[in-house]
Amino acid sequence: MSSASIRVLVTTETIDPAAELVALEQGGAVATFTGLVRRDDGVSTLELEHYPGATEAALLHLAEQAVQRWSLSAATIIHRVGPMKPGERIVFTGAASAHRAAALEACAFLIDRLKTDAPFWKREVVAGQGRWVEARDSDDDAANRWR
Amino acid sequence: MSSASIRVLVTTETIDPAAELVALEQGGAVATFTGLVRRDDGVSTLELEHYPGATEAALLHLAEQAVQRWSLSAATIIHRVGPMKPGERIVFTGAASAHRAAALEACAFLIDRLKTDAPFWKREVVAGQGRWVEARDSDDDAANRWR
Amino acid sequence: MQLLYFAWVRERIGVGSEQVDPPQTVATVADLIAWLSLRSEGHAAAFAEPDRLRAAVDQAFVPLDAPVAGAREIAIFPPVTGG
Amino acid sequence: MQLLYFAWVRERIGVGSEQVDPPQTVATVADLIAWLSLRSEGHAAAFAEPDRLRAAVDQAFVPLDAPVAGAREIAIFPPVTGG
Repeated sequence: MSSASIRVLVTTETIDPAAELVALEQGGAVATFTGLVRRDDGVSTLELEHYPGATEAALLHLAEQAVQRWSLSAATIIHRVGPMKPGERIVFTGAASAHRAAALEACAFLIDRLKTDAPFWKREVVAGQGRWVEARDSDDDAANRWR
Repeated sequence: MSSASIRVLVTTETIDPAAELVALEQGGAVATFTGLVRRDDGVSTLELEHYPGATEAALLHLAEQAVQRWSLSAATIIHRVGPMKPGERIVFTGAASAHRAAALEACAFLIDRLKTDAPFWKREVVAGQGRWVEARDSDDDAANRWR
Repeated sequence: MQLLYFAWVRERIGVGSEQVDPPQTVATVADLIAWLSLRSEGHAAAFAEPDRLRAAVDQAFVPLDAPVAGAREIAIFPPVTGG
Repeated sequence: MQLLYFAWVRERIGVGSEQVDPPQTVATVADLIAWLSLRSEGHAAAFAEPDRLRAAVDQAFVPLDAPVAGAREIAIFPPVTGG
Protein backbone atom coordinates (compact mmCIF):
# COMPACT_ATOMS: atom_id res chain seq x y z
CA MET A 1 0.00 0.00 0.00
CA SER A 2 2.76 2.43 0.98
CA SER A 3 5.03 4.08 -1.55
CA ALA A 4 7.47 5.18 1.17
CA SER A 5 11.21 5.08 0.49
CA ILE A 6 12.92 2.75 2.94
CA ARG A 7 16.71 2.65 3.18
CA VAL A 8 18.47 0.22 5.54
CA LEU A 9 22.23 -0.30 5.52
CA VAL A 10 24.79 -2.11 7.68
CA THR A 11 28.23 -0.96 6.64
CA THR A 12 31.90 -0.85 7.59
CA GLU A 13 32.22 2.47 5.74
CA THR A 14 31.88 6.00 7.14
CA ILE A 15 28.26 7.20 7.41
CA ASP A 16 27.45 10.46 5.57
CA PRO A 17 24.53 11.96 7.54
CA ALA A 18 24.51 15.11 5.41
CA ALA A 19 23.79 13.15 2.24
CA GLU A 20 21.28 10.97 4.09
CA LEU A 21 19.40 14.01 5.39
CA VAL A 22 19.10 15.57 1.96
CA ALA A 23 17.94 12.25 0.47
CA LEU A 24 15.14 12.19 3.07
CA GLU A 25 13.65 15.51 1.90
CA GLN A 26 10.53 13.89 0.52
CA GLY A 27 7.89 15.30 2.87
CA GLY A 28 7.26 18.58 4.63
CA ALA A 29 9.23 17.50 7.70
CA VAL A 30 12.50 15.61 8.12
CA ALA A 31 13.92 14.50 11.48
CA THR A 32 17.32 12.84 11.89
CA PHE A 33 19.42 11.32 14.64
CA THR A 34 23.17 10.74 14.46
CA GLY A 35 25.05 8.77 17.12
CA LEU A 36 28.80 9.26 17.53
CA VAL A 37 31.49 7.31 19.39
CA ARG A 38 32.10 9.23 22.61
CA ARG A 39 35.37 11.06 22.96
CA ASP A 40 35.34 11.51 26.69
CA ASP A 41 35.57 8.11 28.37
CA GLY A 42 39.01 6.81 27.47
CA VAL A 43 37.85 4.45 24.72
CA SER A 44 40.49 4.25 21.97
CA THR A 45 38.54 1.90 19.67
CA LEU A 46 34.93 0.80 19.57
CA GLU A 47 34.14 -2.44 17.75
CA LEU A 48 30.66 -3.30 16.57
CA GLU A 49 29.82 -6.97 16.00
CA HIS A 50 26.51 -7.97 14.43
CA TYR A 51 24.47 -10.96 13.24
CA PRO A 52 24.60 -10.75 9.45
CA GLY A 53 21.24 -11.27 7.82
CA ALA A 54 19.29 -10.99 11.06
CA THR A 55 20.54 -7.42 11.51
CA GLU A 56 19.32 -6.22 8.14
CA ALA A 57 15.99 -7.99 8.65
CA ALA A 58 15.55 -6.36 12.07
CA LEU A 59 16.32 -2.89 10.72
CA LEU A 60 14.01 -3.34 7.75
CA HIS A 61 11.24 -4.51 10.07
CA LEU A 62 11.74 -1.44 12.30
CA ALA A 63 11.68 0.93 9.33
CA GLU A 64 8.52 -0.71 7.99
CA GLN A 65 6.83 -0.43 11.38
CA ALA A 66 7.68 3.28 11.55
CA VAL A 67 6.45 3.93 7.99
CA GLN A 68 3.14 2.26 8.79
CA ARG A 69 2.61 3.77 12.24
CA TRP A 70 3.42 7.38 11.27
CA SER A 71 2.52 7.30 7.54
CA LEU A 72 6.07 8.30 6.65
CA SER A 73 7.14 9.24 3.16
CA ALA A 74 10.68 7.97 3.89
CA ALA A 75 12.68 6.20 6.59
CA THR A 76 16.41 5.52 6.82
CA ILE A 77 18.48 3.43 9.24
CA ILE A 78 22.24 3.11 8.79
CA HIS A 79 24.47 1.31 11.29
CA ARG A 80 28.24 1.11 11.19
CA VAL A 81 29.96 -2.20 12.09
CA GLY A 82 33.59 -3.15 12.64
CA PRO A 83 36.23 -1.03 14.39
CA MET A 84 35.80 2.73 14.75
CA LYS A 85 37.40 5.68 16.55
CA PRO A 86 36.07 8.33 18.97
CA GLY A 87 34.05 10.99 17.14
CA GLU A 88 33.12 8.65 14.27
CA ARG A 89 29.46 8.05 13.49
CA ILE A 90 27.95 4.76 14.68
CA VAL A 91 24.34 5.15 13.66
CA PHE A 92 21.99 7.36 11.67
CA THR A 93 18.19 7.26 11.69
CA GLY A 94 15.88 9.54 9.77
CA ALA A 95 12.19 9.94 9.04
CA ALA A 96 10.27 12.14 6.61
CA SER A 97 6.57 12.92 6.81
CA ALA A 98 4.02 15.56 5.90
CA HIS A 99 3.79 16.40 9.62
CA ARG A 100 6.51 17.43 12.01
CA ALA A 101 5.29 15.45 15.03
CA ALA A 102 5.23 12.28 12.93
CA ALA A 103 8.79 12.81 11.67
CA LEU A 104 10.13 13.63 15.15
CA GLU A 105 8.40 10.73 16.87
CA ALA A 106 9.30 8.21 14.17
CA CYS A 107 12.95 9.25 14.29
CA ALA A 108 13.03 8.76 18.08
CA PHE A 109 11.23 5.42 17.70
CA LEU A 110 13.81 4.17 15.20
CA ILE A 111 16.82 4.91 17.42
CA ASP A 112 15.14 3.79 20.67
CA ARG A 113 13.95 0.47 19.26
CA LEU A 114 17.13 -0.17 17.28
CA LYS A 115 18.97 -0.31 20.62
CA THR A 116 16.91 -3.24 21.86
CA ASP A 117 15.64 -4.94 18.70
CA ALA A 118 18.68 -5.24 16.42
CA PRO A 119 21.52 -7.72 17.01
CA PHE A 120 24.57 -5.50 17.48
CA TRP A 121 27.19 -5.80 20.22
CA LYS A 122 29.70 -3.14 21.25
CA ARG A 123 33.21 -3.92 22.44
CA GLU A 124 35.32 -1.09 23.83
CA VAL A 125 39.10 -0.99 23.93
CA VAL A 126 40.28 1.08 26.91
CA ALA A 127 44.01 1.29 27.71
CA GLY A 128 44.64 -1.71 25.47
CA GLN A 129 42.00 -3.84 27.23
CA GLY A 130 38.86 -4.97 25.40
CA ARG A 131 35.54 -5.25 27.23
CA TRP A 132 32.02 -5.95 26.03
CA VAL A 133 29.58 -3.14 26.74
CA GLU A 134 26.75 -4.14 29.10
CA ALA A 135 23.15 -3.56 28.05
CA ARG A 136 21.40 -0.79 29.99
CA ASP A 137 17.96 -0.89 31.57
CA SER A 138 17.43 2.70 30.40
CA ASP A 139 17.57 1.44 26.81
CA ASP A 140 14.81 -1.07 27.55
CA ASP A 141 12.75 1.69 29.13
CA ALA A 142 13.22 3.95 26.12
CA ALA A 143 12.22 1.17 23.73
CA ASN A 144 9.22 0.17 25.83
CA ARG A 145 7.57 3.57 25.60
CA TRP A 146 6.79 2.76 21.95
CA ARG A 147 4.98 -0.55 22.69
CA MET B 1 28.49 28.27 33.12
CA SER B 2 27.78 26.55 29.84
CA SER B 3 30.29 26.33 27.01
CA ALA B 4 27.64 25.21 24.54
CA SER B 5 27.76 26.43 20.94
CA ILE B 6 24.62 28.35 20.06
CA ARG B 7 23.90 29.31 16.48
CA VAL B 8 20.81 31.37 15.57
CA LEU B 9 20.21 32.79 12.10
CA VAL B 10 17.36 34.51 10.25
CA THR B 11 18.20 34.57 6.57
CA THR B 12 16.85 35.10 3.06
CA GLU B 13 19.40 32.56 1.76
CA THR B 14 18.96 28.82 1.23
CA ILE B 15 19.45 26.75 4.39
CA ASP B 16 22.12 24.00 4.18
CA PRO B 17 20.96 21.37 6.71
CA ALA B 18 23.79 19.01 5.76
CA ALA B 19 26.46 21.51 6.79
CA GLU B 20 24.46 22.42 9.90
CA LEU B 21 24.19 18.78 10.96
CA VAL B 22 27.93 18.18 10.62
CA ALA B 23 28.69 21.39 12.54
CA LEU B 24 26.53 20.06 15.40
CA GLU B 25 28.65 16.92 15.86
CA GLN B 26 29.99 18.04 19.22
CA GLY B 27 28.40 15.45 21.51
CA GLY B 28 27.59 11.77 21.35
CA ALA B 29 24.12 12.44 19.93
CA VAL B 30 22.85 14.88 17.31
CA ALA B 31 19.17 15.36 16.44
CA THR B 32 17.92 17.62 13.65
CA PHE B 33 14.64 18.80 12.21
CA THR B 34 14.18 20.33 8.75
CA GLY B 35 10.90 21.89 7.63
CA LEU B 36 10.16 22.25 3.92
CA VAL B 37 7.56 24.23 1.98
CA ARG B 38 4.83 21.73 1.06
CA ARG B 39 4.53 20.70 -2.55
CA ASP B 40 1.04 19.29 -2.41
CA ASP B 41 -1.43 22.06 -1.63
CA GLY B 42 -1.32 24.36 -4.63
CA VAL B 43 0.91 26.99 -3.05
CA SER B 44 3.15 28.58 -5.70
CA THR B 45 5.05 30.91 -3.35
CA LEU B 46 5.34 31.09 0.42
CA GLU B 47 6.41 34.41 1.94
CA LEU B 48 7.77 34.69 5.46
CA GLU B 49 7.53 38.05 7.22
CA HIS B 50 9.24 38.60 10.56
CA TYR B 51 9.90 41.19 13.27
CA PRO B 52 13.58 42.07 12.87
CA GLY B 53 15.44 42.17 16.13
CA ALA B 54 12.67 40.55 18.14
CA THR B 55 12.95 37.39 15.99
CA GLU B 56 16.63 36.88 16.63
CA ALA B 57 16.13 37.60 20.34
CA ALA B 58 13.29 35.04 20.53
CA LEU B 59 15.34 32.36 18.76
CA LEU B 60 18.38 33.02 20.95
CA HIS B 61 16.21 32.80 24.07
CA LEU B 62 14.75 29.48 22.88
CA ALA B 63 18.20 28.04 22.13
CA GLU B 64 19.49 29.16 25.53
CA GLN B 65 16.50 27.58 27.28
CA ALA B 66 17.15 24.28 25.47
CA VAL B 67 20.88 24.32 26.26
CA GLN B 68 20.12 24.85 29.93
CA ARG B 69 17.23 22.40 30.25
CA TRP B 70 18.95 19.49 28.46
CA SER B 71 22.63 20.34 29.11
CA LEU B 72 23.27 20.52 25.38
CA SER B 73 26.73 20.83 23.88
CA ALA B 74 25.27 22.69 20.88
CA ALA B 75 21.98 24.10 19.59
CA THR B 76 21.13 25.58 16.19
CA ILE B 77 18.02 27.39 14.91
CA ILE B 78 17.90 28.73 11.36
CA HIS B 79 14.78 30.29 9.84
CA ARG B 80 14.35 31.43 6.27
CA VAL B 81 12.45 34.67 5.58
CA GLY B 82 11.23 36.31 2.35
CA PRO B 83 9.71 34.50 -0.63
CA MET B 84 10.33 30.80 -1.22
CA LYS B 85 9.12 27.97 -3.45
CA PRO B 86 7.60 24.51 -2.72
CA GLY B 87 10.28 22.03 -1.62
CA GLU B 88 12.58 24.75 -0.26
CA ARG B 89 13.66 24.63 3.38
CA ILE B 90 11.91 27.01 5.78
CA VAL B 91 13.45 26.02 9.08
CA PHE B 92 16.21 23.92 10.62
CA THR B 93 16.64 23.09 14.30
CA GLY B 94 19.34 20.91 15.80
CA ALA B 95 20.60 19.83 19.19
CA ALA B 96 23.73 17.97 20.31
CA SER B 97 24.19 16.28 23.66
CA ALA B 98 26.04 13.45 25.35
CA HIS B 99 22.71 11.62 25.56
CA ARG B 100 20.31 10.68 22.80
CA ALA B 101 17.07 11.42 24.68
CA ALA B 102 18.31 14.94 25.48
CA ALA B 103 19.22 15.63 21.85
CA LEU B 104 15.90 14.26 20.53
CA GLU B 105 13.75 16.10 23.08
CA ALA B 106 15.61 19.38 22.74
CA CYS B 107 15.29 19.28 18.95
CA ALA B 108 11.52 18.73 19.23
CA PHE B 109 11.28 21.50 21.85
CA LEU B 110 13.07 23.96 19.55
CA ILE B 111 10.72 23.42 16.59
CA ASP B 112 7.54 23.18 18.70
CA ARG B 113 8.24 26.35 20.65
CA LEU B 114 9.58 28.27 17.65
CA LYS B 115 6.10 27.94 16.11
CA THR B 116 4.45 29.84 18.98
CA ASP B 117 7.25 31.97 20.45
CA ALA B 118 8.98 33.60 17.48
CA PRO B 119 7.44 36.45 15.45
CA PHE B 120 7.14 34.99 11.95
CA TRP B 121 4.08 35.18 9.68
CA LYS B 122 3.43 33.02 6.62
CA ARG B 123 1.65 34.31 3.52
CA GLU B 124 0.74 31.80 0.81
CA VAL B 125 0.17 32.59 -2.84
CA VAL B 126 -2.35 30.15 -4.34
CA ALA B 127 -3.55 30.64 -7.92
CA GLY B 128 -2.20 34.19 -7.87
CA GLN B 129 -4.08 35.08 -4.67
CA GLY B 130 -2.18 35.84 -1.47
CA ARG B 131 -3.58 34.81 1.92
CA TRP B 132 -2.15 34.96 5.43
CA VAL B 133 -1.84 31.53 7.06
CA GLU B 134 -3.99 31.14 10.19
CA ALA B 135 -2.37 30.00 13.44
CA ARG B 136 -3.34 26.48 14.48
CA ASP B 137 -4.43 25.31 17.92
CA SER B 138 -2.37 22.16 17.38
CA ASP B 139 0.76 24.31 17.37
CA ASP B 140 -0.20 25.79 20.73
CA ASP B 141 -0.80 22.28 22.05
CA ALA B 142 2.60 21.10 20.82
CA ALA B 143 4.34 24.09 22.38
CA ASN B 144 2.45 23.73 25.66
CA ARG B 145 3.71 20.23 26.32
CA TRP B 146 7.13 21.74 27.10
CA ARG B 147 5.82 24.16 29.75
CA MET C 1 5.87 55.81 21.23
CA GLN C 2 6.91 53.79 18.16
CA LEU C 3 4.27 51.36 16.83
CA LEU C 4 5.04 48.43 14.54
CA TYR C 5 2.48 46.41 12.57
CA PHE C 6 3.00 43.02 10.91
CA ALA C 7 1.23 40.69 8.45
CA TRP C 8 -2.46 41.54 7.79
CA VAL C 9 -2.45 44.18 10.54
CA ARG C 10 0.22 46.04 8.57
CA GLU C 11 -1.65 45.48 5.28
CA ARG C 12 -4.98 46.79 6.59
CA ILE C 13 -3.44 49.86 8.22
CA GLY C 14 -1.31 50.51 5.15
CA VAL C 15 1.93 51.26 6.99
CA GLY C 16 4.44 49.09 8.88
CA SER C 17 5.17 51.64 11.59
CA GLU C 18 4.05 54.97 12.97
CA GLN C 19 4.86 57.30 15.85
CA VAL C 20 1.99 58.10 18.24
CA ASP C 21 1.48 59.95 21.50
CA PRO C 22 -1.60 58.45 23.18
CA PRO C 23 -3.40 60.25 26.04
CA GLN C 24 -2.88 59.27 29.68
CA THR C 25 -6.15 57.29 29.64
CA VAL C 26 -4.47 54.67 27.44
CA ALA C 27 -3.10 52.37 30.16
CA THR C 28 -2.92 48.95 28.48
CA VAL C 29 -2.25 47.49 25.04
CA ALA C 30 -6.01 46.85 24.74
CA ASP C 31 -6.66 50.55 25.48
CA LEU C 32 -4.09 51.48 22.85
CA ILE C 33 -5.78 49.25 20.27
CA ALA C 34 -9.21 50.81 21.02
CA TRP C 35 -7.72 54.29 20.76
CA LEU C 36 -5.86 53.48 17.49
CA SER C 37 -9.07 52.10 15.94
CA LEU C 38 -10.38 55.66 15.67
CA ARG C 39 -7.44 56.91 13.59
CA SER C 40 -8.57 55.61 10.17
CA GLU C 41 -10.79 53.07 8.42
CA GLY C 42 -7.66 50.94 7.97
CA HIS C 43 -6.96 50.98 11.70
CA ALA C 44 -10.60 50.14 12.41
CA ALA C 45 -10.44 47.17 10.00
CA ALA C 46 -7.13 45.91 11.43
CA PHE C 47 -8.33 46.12 15.03
CA ALA C 48 -11.98 45.01 14.58
CA GLU C 49 -11.40 41.69 16.35
CA PRO C 50 -9.04 42.16 19.31
CA ASP C 51 -9.20 38.39 20.00
CA ARG C 52 -7.18 37.86 16.85
CA LEU C 53 -4.43 40.28 17.88
CA ARG C 54 -1.18 39.73 19.71
CA ALA C 55 1.35 42.27 20.95
CA ALA C 56 4.93 42.82 22.03
CA VAL C 57 6.17 45.65 24.27
CA ASP C 58 9.81 46.51 23.68
CA GLN C 59 10.17 43.22 21.74
CA ALA C 60 8.75 40.97 24.50
CA PHE C 61 5.43 39.16 23.88
CA VAL C 62 2.75 40.38 26.30
CA PRO C 63 -0.99 39.81 26.89
CA LEU C 64 -3.28 42.61 25.72
CA ASP C 65 -3.92 43.76 29.29
CA ALA C 66 -0.22 44.57 29.74
CA PRO C 67 0.60 48.20 30.63
CA VAL C 68 2.07 50.51 28.00
CA ALA C 69 3.57 53.13 30.36
CA GLY C 70 7.22 53.74 29.54
CA ALA C 71 7.20 51.57 26.42
CA ARG C 72 9.47 52.72 23.60
CA GLU C 73 8.25 50.24 20.95
CA ILE C 74 4.91 48.40 20.76
CA ALA C 75 4.19 45.86 18.03
CA ILE C 76 0.69 44.64 17.14
CA PHE C 77 0.23 41.60 14.91
CA PRO C 78 -1.76 38.40 14.28
CA PRO C 79 -0.89 35.12 16.04
CA VAL C 80 2.51 33.97 14.77
CA THR C 81 2.78 31.21 12.13
CA GLY C 82 6.48 30.47 11.68
CA GLY C 83 8.31 27.14 11.58
CA MET D 1 20.87 -27.66 13.67
CA GLN D 2 23.20 -24.72 13.05
CA LEU D 3 24.23 -22.74 16.13
CA LEU D 4 25.63 -19.21 16.04
CA TYR D 5 27.36 -17.40 18.92
CA PHE D 6 28.05 -13.70 19.24
CA ALA D 7 30.08 -11.30 21.42
CA TRP D 8 31.37 -12.81 24.70
CA VAL D 9 29.37 -16.01 24.17
CA ARG D 10 31.39 -16.56 20.98
CA GLU D 11 34.65 -15.63 22.71
CA ARG D 12 34.14 -17.99 25.64
CA ILE D 13 33.12 -20.93 23.45
CA GLY D 14 35.97 -20.19 21.04
CA VAL D 15 33.95 -20.59 17.83
CA GLY D 16 31.31 -18.47 16.12
CA SER D 17 29.24 -21.40 14.89
CA GLU D 18 28.84 -25.14 15.17
CA GLN D 19 26.55 -27.89 13.92
CA VAL D 20 24.81 -29.96 16.63
CA ASP D 21 22.19 -32.69 16.81
CA PRO D 22 20.59 -32.48 20.26
CA PRO D 23 18.52 -35.36 21.70
CA GLN D 24 14.69 -35.32 21.65
CA THR D 25 14.67 -34.26 25.33
CA VAL D 26 15.93 -30.82 24.29
CA ALA D 27 12.59 -29.06 23.75
CA THR D 28 13.35 -25.38 24.40
CA VAL D 29 16.21 -22.93 23.93
CA ALA D 30 16.82 -23.17 27.70
CA ASP D 31 17.09 -26.97 27.39
CA LEU D 32 19.52 -26.51 24.51
CA ILE D 33 21.68 -24.16 26.59
CA ALA D 34 21.77 -26.63 29.49
CA TRP D 35 22.70 -29.47 27.13
CA LEU D 36 25.39 -27.38 25.36
CA SER D 37 26.95 -26.44 28.72
CA LEU D 38 28.26 -30.02 29.01
CA ARG D 39 30.20 -29.91 25.74
CA SER D 40 33.30 -28.03 26.96
CA GLU D 41 34.64 -25.74 29.64
CA GLY D 42 34.17 -22.88 27.20
CA HIS D 43 30.50 -23.75 26.73
CA ALA D 44 30.08 -24.05 30.50
CA ALA D 45 31.65 -20.59 30.98
CA ALA D 46 29.55 -19.00 28.24
CA PHE D 47 26.31 -20.46 29.56
CA ALA D 48 26.93 -20.19 33.33
CA GLU D 49 24.34 -17.42 33.76
CA PRO D 50 21.31 -18.08 31.54
CA ASP D 51 19.74 -14.80 32.76
CA ARG D 52 22.40 -12.95 30.78
CA LEU D 53 21.63 -14.82 27.55
CA ARG D 54 19.31 -13.99 24.68
CA ALA D 55 18.42 -16.08 21.63
CA ALA D 56 17.06 -16.03 18.11
CA VAL D 57 15.45 -18.94 16.30
CA ASP D 58 15.76 -18.69 12.54
CA GLN D 59 16.76 -15.02 12.97
CA ALA D 60 13.75 -14.01 15.10
CA PHE D 61 14.35 -12.98 18.72
CA VAL D 62 12.64 -15.44 21.12
CA PRO D 63 12.42 -15.95 24.90
CA LEU D 64 14.52 -18.81 26.28
CA ASP D 65 11.43 -20.99 26.81
CA ALA D 66 10.73 -20.95 23.05
CA PRO D 67 10.65 -24.40 21.36
CA VAL D 68 13.54 -25.48 19.16
CA ALA D 69 11.72 -28.17 17.15
CA GLY D 70 12.20 -27.65 13.44
CA ALA D 71 14.68 -24.80 13.84
CA ARG D 72 17.40 -24.55 11.21
CA GLU D 73 19.50 -21.84 12.88
CA ILE D 74 19.66 -20.89 16.55
CA ALA D 75 21.76 -17.95 17.75
CA ILE D 76 22.76 -17.44 21.41
CA PHE D 77 24.21 -14.11 22.53
CA PRO D 78 24.30 -11.46 25.27
CA PRO D 79 21.71 -8.65 25.41
CA VAL D 80 22.21 -6.42 22.38
CA THR D 81 24.05 -3.08 22.69
CA GLY D 82 23.81 -1.38 19.31
CA GLY D 83 22.88 2.16 18.42
